[in-house]
Amino acid sequence: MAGFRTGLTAWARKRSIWVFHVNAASCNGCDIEILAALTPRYDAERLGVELVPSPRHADVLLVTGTMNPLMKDRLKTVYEQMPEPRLVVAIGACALGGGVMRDCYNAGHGIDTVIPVDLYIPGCPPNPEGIIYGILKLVTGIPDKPEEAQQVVS
Amino acid sequence: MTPIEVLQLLLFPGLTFFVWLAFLFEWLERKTAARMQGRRGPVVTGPYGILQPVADFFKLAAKEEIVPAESDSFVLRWGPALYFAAPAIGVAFIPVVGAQSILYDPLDLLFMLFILAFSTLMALMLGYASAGRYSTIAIGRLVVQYTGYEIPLILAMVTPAVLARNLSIAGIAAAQANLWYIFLAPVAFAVFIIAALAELEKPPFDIPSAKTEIVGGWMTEFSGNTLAYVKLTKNLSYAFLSALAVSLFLGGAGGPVLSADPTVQAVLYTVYFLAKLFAVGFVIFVIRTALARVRIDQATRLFWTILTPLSLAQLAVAILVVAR
Amino acid sequence: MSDNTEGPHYTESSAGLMEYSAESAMPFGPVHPSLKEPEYFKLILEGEKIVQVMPRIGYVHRGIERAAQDRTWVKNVYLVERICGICSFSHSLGYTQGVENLTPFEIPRRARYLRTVVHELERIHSHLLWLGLIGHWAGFDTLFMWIWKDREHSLDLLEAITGNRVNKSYSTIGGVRKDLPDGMAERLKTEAGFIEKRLDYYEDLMGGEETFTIRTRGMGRINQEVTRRLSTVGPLLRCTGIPRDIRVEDPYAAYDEVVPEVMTSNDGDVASLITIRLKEARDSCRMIKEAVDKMPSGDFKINIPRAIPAGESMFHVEAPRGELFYYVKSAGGSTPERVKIRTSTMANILTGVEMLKGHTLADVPVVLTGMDPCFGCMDRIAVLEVDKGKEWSIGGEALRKYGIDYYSKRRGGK
Amino acid sequence: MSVESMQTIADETGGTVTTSKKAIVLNVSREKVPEACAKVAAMPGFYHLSTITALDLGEQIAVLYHFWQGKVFAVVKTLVPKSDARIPSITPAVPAAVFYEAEVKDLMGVFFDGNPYMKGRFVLPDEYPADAPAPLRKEADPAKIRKMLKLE
Repeated sequence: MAGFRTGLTAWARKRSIWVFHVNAASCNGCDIEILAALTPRYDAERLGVELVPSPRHADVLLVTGTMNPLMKDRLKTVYEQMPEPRLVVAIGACALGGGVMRDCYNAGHGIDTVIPVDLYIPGCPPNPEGIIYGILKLVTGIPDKPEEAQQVVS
Repeated sequence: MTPIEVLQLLLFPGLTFFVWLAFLFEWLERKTAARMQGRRGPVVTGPYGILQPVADFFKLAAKEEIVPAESDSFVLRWGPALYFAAPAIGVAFIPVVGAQSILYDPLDLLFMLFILAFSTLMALMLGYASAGRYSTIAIGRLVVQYTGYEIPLILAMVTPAVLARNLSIAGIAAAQANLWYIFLAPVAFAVFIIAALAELEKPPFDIPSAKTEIVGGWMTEFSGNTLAYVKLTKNLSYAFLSALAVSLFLGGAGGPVLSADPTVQAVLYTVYFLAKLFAVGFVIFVIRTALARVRIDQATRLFWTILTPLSLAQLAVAILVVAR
Repeated sequence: MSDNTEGPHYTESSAGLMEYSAESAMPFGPVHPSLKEPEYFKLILEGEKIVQVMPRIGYVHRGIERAAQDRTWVKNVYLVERICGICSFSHSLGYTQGVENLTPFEIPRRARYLRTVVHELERIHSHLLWLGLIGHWAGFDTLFMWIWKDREHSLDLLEAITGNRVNKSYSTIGGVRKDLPDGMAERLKTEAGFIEKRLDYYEDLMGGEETFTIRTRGMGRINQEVTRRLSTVGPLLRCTGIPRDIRVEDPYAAYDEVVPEVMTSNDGDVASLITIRLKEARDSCRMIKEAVDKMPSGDFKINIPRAIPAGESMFHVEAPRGELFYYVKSAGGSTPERVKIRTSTMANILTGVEMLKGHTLADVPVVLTGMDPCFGCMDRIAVLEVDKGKEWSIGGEALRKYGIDYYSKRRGGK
Repeated sequence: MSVESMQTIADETGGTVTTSKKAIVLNVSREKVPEACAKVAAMPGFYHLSTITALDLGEQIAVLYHFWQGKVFAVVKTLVPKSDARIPSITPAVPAAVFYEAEVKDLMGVFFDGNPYMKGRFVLPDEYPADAPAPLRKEADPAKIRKMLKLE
């Protein structure tokens, strides 16, 4: 019975991916591509991806943009509001390592300096196809046992 | 209560049957919306993505549950169960197989009214208990909306009862053997569907859960199990209200008797019921997808100044018809 | 600030905030589903009615103006267009033309035409994006999906011409980076015709759908007096009946030969903004067709030496959201002395606040979208009630702490 | 035509007029800025204030007010010493200047007397130290600012 429940949870987790999107000082380029990934041509809902309004409902946090000091605390707060197991995806060159803004005085060197990141999707900005491909890579990589999933997260 | 009745209550055509119907309704709703928007909707989870709501439910149920510090943890712990119980008990009064419902009372229509009100009350308590700012605004809107749609909803539900001179759902369904009340009282049916949209918080009346205005509405602060059950309950209410519409206006499970074998006929009745249920559900899906959200003041104006007089007039007509 | 550390200028003051009880204040952002970018709006409510709006800007501030001083002229093209992913070409256009004005060189006609085509394509994509979002924010998701489906056509064209859907890097100092691909002229014309047809359909749909029009008509009303006083730009200015469009008034690129039509309206509400943007997008389709027909052959780029002659240059372009202003100063070296950017949203935020006041919470997303905010552009702050003489100073720290405390209180779970 | 009007304003405010490719520049002393701006804004069509630019010239800071109409910018330019960077605000005459002034204050450290929004931080994060140079000034080092803001 316990095995069945674990299996059921693992099955459900791979097929139901609710994402919450945070723009941490991004130029909007990645953000509109994330939105575009949900629209008819790409339709991420096919794969069970859904954009949810509150971080408390989310499984995956999509972060775009380089960090700036004002958004730093916000990003941490949002991350803390998410229930376990939670995964973080950094989207776009800025979120990966600062990108073209790397040496600006008010821009950070990527969001992994603030919160742990599970997957990086490079590009300036990545295509919607790239974003969907990345999220799928992420969830198919989720281990089947929840204990291991916890390790991946922390 | 006999063991058969308990089984009926729990499995078919009781709770389990309706819970699966609720999942099916969510899937159909998402599929319809997606197709109307030029998308495909869920496809990978199960055939045609039919298991998507199931996957959502089990995933949420296995997630961590965060209880905000200011919230009333007692209400948050037991509230979802009561909230779920309302439509779960309600469905037992719906006749699915033939003219008989599992539970029956000569006055059970009044109990339905109580259940609908109770369900809103539980939503209110849950939202208030979670103590979020957006939740508070949302329940304010919920109450305002409730005061708007409650009276037309009750009037629309009473109209078939007047026509049938009966206050039980099974009785009303049985009284429509010759003529469905949707033809006798079309306005009441329309009012019922519109009020049901408001009760279910579907567009254009998704004001208390407007994602773009107040985040997740009164569900903003919920997570994990609570969220899973609240969402399931909303879908169950969806199926329940559609089933009520079928029983009150579309003749319940009634239809042509094609076989002398009672088992075959029972299957046929179930098929009739499901066909009508999905027809009603489909009407709601289409309305929900095709319309934009109205504002709370516009919604209440619609209910008070248009729908209430309309349903009152319809009731008066029904009384005249019956008196004659 | 550096040399004036004494001065009363840095005392934190939140006196204005305390006049309202905590219950009536409602945080709107910075992370909110209807703001795709982080921006913090504190709304003071009476019931559902908004009596005051206090935005805190700077969540997207990165320090680009300073970084531009340390990079070469050409590198800056790629920097400035990443100020905003929606109007990225307008940024690079404003910058490159500002720089070219410092040099004695004449830009080839063909390059000017190509810039016009991409500029107008970007306008179409931006306006369609906006029209979809206003549908989404009015709770009309079907419209959003349909419009974004058609928007992909304009993105396809942009990708085919420039190589990228979003940050196009097309305009460069001395012309454009590459010529039109083979067969592109024909494709541009057919696709522009297709988008035109769809726009006609949407005009029909948005005008006729009752639940949608009651959400937009009369919303966020402003008048000429307000827009004049607050130096509003773009569609927001034109919706109050002032026919100012930089493409016509101060033509750049090839706008002296491909003349746009200035769309105005006298209503000054969100519904009129929808009409103006629909008409402008349709006019852009017409201009693309016209530009493709008139396009001369020849070079698409000339080489300009890396060191730009000393001098200062002011340049502005009509971005989809309105005037986008560039001030470029050169000392004759290989890097700029100063690049100053004033984006259109920055000019419009005061007007946006003016539009919001008096509406209900349910209207916030629609009205806020009405001004088409692009906070990626506007990395700055707004404080309100300027005209009535009331002072609002935002106790930034207090506000932020409040927000963080509010959300971080959680227990149970684990 | 605009050149003549600008010359008239220059005569009234004791300034000088220079012209360039796209701009007519009116150089005035800082006390005269509000008066000059009010007069430029009152010229037909020039009600639109595009922005306010501040330039670090080493010892001095130049502040430019760009008004626009047609094909020309009418620019009011003034110079202030770095050690005493303050100018009377033009917001009473041109309300649109409120944010532009606030932005210049934050990024270049020029204070505008009379503008109500000179307190607190506008663009910069609140952590930005009060004793650090404004980021757009030449003496500010982006790398050091990043360290102060704990971004490294």
